[in-house]
Amino acid sequence: MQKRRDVLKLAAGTAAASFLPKKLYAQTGTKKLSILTWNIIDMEPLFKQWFATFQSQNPGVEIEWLDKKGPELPAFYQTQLAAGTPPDIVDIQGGLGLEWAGQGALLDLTPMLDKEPAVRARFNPEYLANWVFEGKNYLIPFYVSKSLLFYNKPLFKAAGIDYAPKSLDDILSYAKAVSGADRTGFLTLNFDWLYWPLFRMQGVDLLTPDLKKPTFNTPAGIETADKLAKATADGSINKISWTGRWVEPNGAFAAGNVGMMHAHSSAYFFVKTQGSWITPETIGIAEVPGYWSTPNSHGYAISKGARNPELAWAFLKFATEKSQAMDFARGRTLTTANAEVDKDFLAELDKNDPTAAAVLRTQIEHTDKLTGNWRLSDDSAVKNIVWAEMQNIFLGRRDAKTALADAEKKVERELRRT
Amino acid sequence: MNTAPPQRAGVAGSADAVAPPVRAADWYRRKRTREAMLVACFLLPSLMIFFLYRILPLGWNVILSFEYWSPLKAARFAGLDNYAEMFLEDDVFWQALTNTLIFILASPIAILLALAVALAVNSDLKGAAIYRTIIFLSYPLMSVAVGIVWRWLYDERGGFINFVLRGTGLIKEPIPFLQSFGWALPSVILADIWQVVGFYMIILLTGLQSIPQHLYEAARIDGAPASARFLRITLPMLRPSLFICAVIGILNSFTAFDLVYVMTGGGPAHATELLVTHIYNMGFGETRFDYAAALTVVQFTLLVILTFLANRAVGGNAGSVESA
Amino acid sequence: MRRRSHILRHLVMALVCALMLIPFYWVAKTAVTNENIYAYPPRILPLKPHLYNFVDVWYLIPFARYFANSVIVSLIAVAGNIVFNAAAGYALTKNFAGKRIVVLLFLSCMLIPFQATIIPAYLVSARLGVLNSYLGLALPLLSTIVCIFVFKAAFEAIPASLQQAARIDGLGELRILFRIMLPLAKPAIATNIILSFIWSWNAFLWPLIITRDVTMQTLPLGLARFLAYVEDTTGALYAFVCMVLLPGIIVFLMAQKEFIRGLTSGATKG
Amino acid sequence: MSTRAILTSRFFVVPAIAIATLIAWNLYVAAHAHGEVSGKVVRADGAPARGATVILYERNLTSHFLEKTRTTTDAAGEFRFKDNRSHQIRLDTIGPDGRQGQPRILRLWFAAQDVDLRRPLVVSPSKN
Repeated sequence: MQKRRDVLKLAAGTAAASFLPKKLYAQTGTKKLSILTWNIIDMEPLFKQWFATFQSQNPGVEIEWLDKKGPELPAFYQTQLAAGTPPDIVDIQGGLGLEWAGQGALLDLTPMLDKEPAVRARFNPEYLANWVFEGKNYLIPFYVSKSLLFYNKPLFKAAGIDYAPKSLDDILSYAKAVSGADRTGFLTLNFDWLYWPLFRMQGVDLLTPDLKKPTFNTPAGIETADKLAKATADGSINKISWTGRWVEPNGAFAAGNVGMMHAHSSAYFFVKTQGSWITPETIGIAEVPGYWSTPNSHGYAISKGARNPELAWAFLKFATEKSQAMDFARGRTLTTANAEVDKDFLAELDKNDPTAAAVLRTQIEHTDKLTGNWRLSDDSAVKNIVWAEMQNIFLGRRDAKTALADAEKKVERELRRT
Repeated sequence: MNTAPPQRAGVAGSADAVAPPVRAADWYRRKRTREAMLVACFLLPSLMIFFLYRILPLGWNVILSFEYWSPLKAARFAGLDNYAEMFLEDDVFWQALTNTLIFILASPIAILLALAVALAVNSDLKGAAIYRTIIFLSYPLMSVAVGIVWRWLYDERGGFINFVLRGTGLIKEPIPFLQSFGWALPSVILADIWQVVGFYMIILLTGLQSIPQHLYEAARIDGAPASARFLRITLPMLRPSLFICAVIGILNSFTAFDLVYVMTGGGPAHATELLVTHIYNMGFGETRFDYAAALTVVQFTLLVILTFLANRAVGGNAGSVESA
Repeated sequence: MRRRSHILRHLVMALVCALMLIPFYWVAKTAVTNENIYAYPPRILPLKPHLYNFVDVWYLIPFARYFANSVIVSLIAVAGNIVFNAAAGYALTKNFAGKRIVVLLFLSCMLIPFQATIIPAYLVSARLGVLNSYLGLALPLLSTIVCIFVFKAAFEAIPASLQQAARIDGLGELRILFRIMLPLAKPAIATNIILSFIWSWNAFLWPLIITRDVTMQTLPLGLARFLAYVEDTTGALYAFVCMVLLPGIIVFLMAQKEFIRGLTSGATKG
Repeated sequence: MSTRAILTSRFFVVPAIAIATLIAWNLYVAAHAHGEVSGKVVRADGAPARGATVILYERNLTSHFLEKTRTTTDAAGEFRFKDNRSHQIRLDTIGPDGRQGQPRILRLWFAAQDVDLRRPLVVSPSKN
């Protein structure tokens, strides 16, 4: 008896230890809109304000806002998809949006854009076209950026360079001139194809326009890869270019011993807070030779499983409207691809912070020269294949010829798979 | 035929006399069932949790590995396609497999180190508590932060390790630890050892302190030297703890996920890719959960085999087979 | 002789400790400065140290709320671990049919990486209705296999004669476990407290997936929120790390005394 | 276990000290969080700058400073803000002649901490 009572006691204790769940997510009478954003929790005050305004225009709407950081957002979104509770609106960076579109997770926004040409007309057409997959538009721009070249004027001066690189060879020879002791000449970000302009300016493209066949394994491609590998070996190019992601390259450039950095505009604001050497007089801003650049933008999408797609669309229209987009541009100092907003904001910024304005101006010019934005549903698989071989070449493990031939074979196989 | 009736008669006739032994057997049986019940009750909560959060997901992975599936597409039977792709076409898989094995095989170094520390700390050394605290201190750190710090320590230009090596004149040119194919994996392993050595130590300490002191006293009275006491008493009594450490070493090949992710992201060119990072990239990076599931199943099988071997290596008694 | 060997051992231990502490020093140093950690040459001593990074951390994330959530989840996890693991560990010291299978099951349960179980684990929690709750946060952590084996190892080292004596005295199994075995397995309890506390305290991916409300988030999620404001080379991040780490260290410092008690209770040492 | 043993055990003492410190700190904060920021503006030669504009910026979370409010100094060159809610602010000065002074960043121990600048702000720094 004693024992049985003990067991009972234990069981009761276990039950008591189990708190009941706080809240069950049941469907309620009010219309609910859930929004998942990518790492912009710092804009909380502005978002709260938007929500309040939107709610006053659409009474009875309840808004749930979720924000996750880059590496975790895909895991969270996929989990929600699997559970059948995807957030209505999701903010996606780069090519991932197309991948999810290919999986059937996102709603085709083309009919809405066709019905409301005024909304379509808000955006820079090239940035909008970034997220066209199989002829359908799945995302609209939220905030956009593309790569450019920053350089360290004092280091250039010390090396006797009057900056104006016209080609990759110029970049590499300048890099060599700057490098030495603890200095390196050139640094690039590499994630999301951000290194691709280096190839594109040499006339090398990844795929044929129909995206069916790889085109990078050419003499020009091999030569370019070879040059970059040699420059890395002799210390002109900082090795972090091929191994770092965001913090290391930017941190290294901010530390003041790297001549040039190829990165997108947001790098400027990070570098500025980190590097005490950076003033309007010391930091140089330039386009890459040939004006090639890789976009790294954020777009809004609506989940196909959204409970209230019309409401979600209404919110997207609201959030990309001039007044809201302007607030956002101001709050974060960035370009939105809303052409009117960007123009006005840059005019305003010219007065307050001319350097930042110069950086951002590059983001809305030469948008016809975007590269590295292939509309593939398996972009990340292709990216990983090519990147691994590129790392092999740049860091001197394999020679360019065999590595690119290998990469070509694997990319062909991957393109066949889907 | 002859003996049967009397026996039966005997039983029937002297029912009272034989009753106690029967009742005793019954009592034993009841006690056994009661004990079995108790064991079952004791195991139940843990088993429930593992069933829900480990076994069910494992089953999910096994099923998925034979299908084509993503969260929004209806599953289609894929046969062995995922496995065929893995073994025949996926170079990254083989690299990750090799790296995972190297990662696991490096754990005995850390365990030996931890054992040495645990023995030193468990002795009458003054200040042992301080040493113990310091050595354990790295374990509670968040792995993400550990990764960030070690990434800096290994940095080619501003990093502390290169700074010291160059300052003392040991090397002329800085070593790009995380940027080179040869150094990257050992560097990550070292950072990992730094973090888990305190964990091994605490497990071994728990084991050491559970050894009854009278065993040592008896041995000392018998005049056994320290080395013999270590080999005859400490080591055999530590077997369960050593086994736990071995299992932790095996587990470490995926609990080090954050560390690898932050320090190298699996690079350069998959030089530090582990199976677990590959699984994660495939699943959440490339939205190929079916393929990731196949990878999970292969990793699981591999680890089961390794655990079995580890059990053998430390004497085969650690948990599964023993008789009282 | 003995003295010299002691000095040698102290030297070795001091060296090991120094090596262990370098990254710590760097975390602490960066936390009180705003130096760029990629600057060369690295500055060994902090220049103009200050504590304002800690102030920033406090205001950049709802620190108090996250802290309270973390404490609650960790307390549930620690309590669950002690009770469930001790029970399971004790059961495993017994002989019963199917024990081998149970042990194999336990062992194999460990060998699946969490990253591969995110989706099914979420679906299970959704079915149980524990999404976005403290219980849901703690549930997968309520029992850990390593700790079960720690208990098992500790119980096995306790002389069987003690149990026998207790049984002859007519004590039930539950009482034997709680009155006889557990008090003698204090190191194992301490280990359980320390480890389960650390694991639940640092859990990152699971809370991230299972919580939706900001009000339910735990401290490590503050890290993600935090990195959105400041990048990870800044002093504030390291200040945050210090603030997250501190409770873990305090728990360890408080519980580790049990080791010493375990040590001294085991008869006199030479 | 006796009450005394519980009260003196570290499992009680450590949390108790932590809670006591917390309460004391919060009392202190409550008594000193009026958001008053006051100080003095002087010219390069050290004379009080009358009629100088002082602008208070609050740091928003992305390390940008946003203008919150502004005021003008009195005859003694003194100024006072009453509604700072932030824990990190920047003070800019514009002299009566329209020239900008060196901005100063103030990091406070808690939001809305009352501060009185010991070193005066200097408008139209001597470099011009």
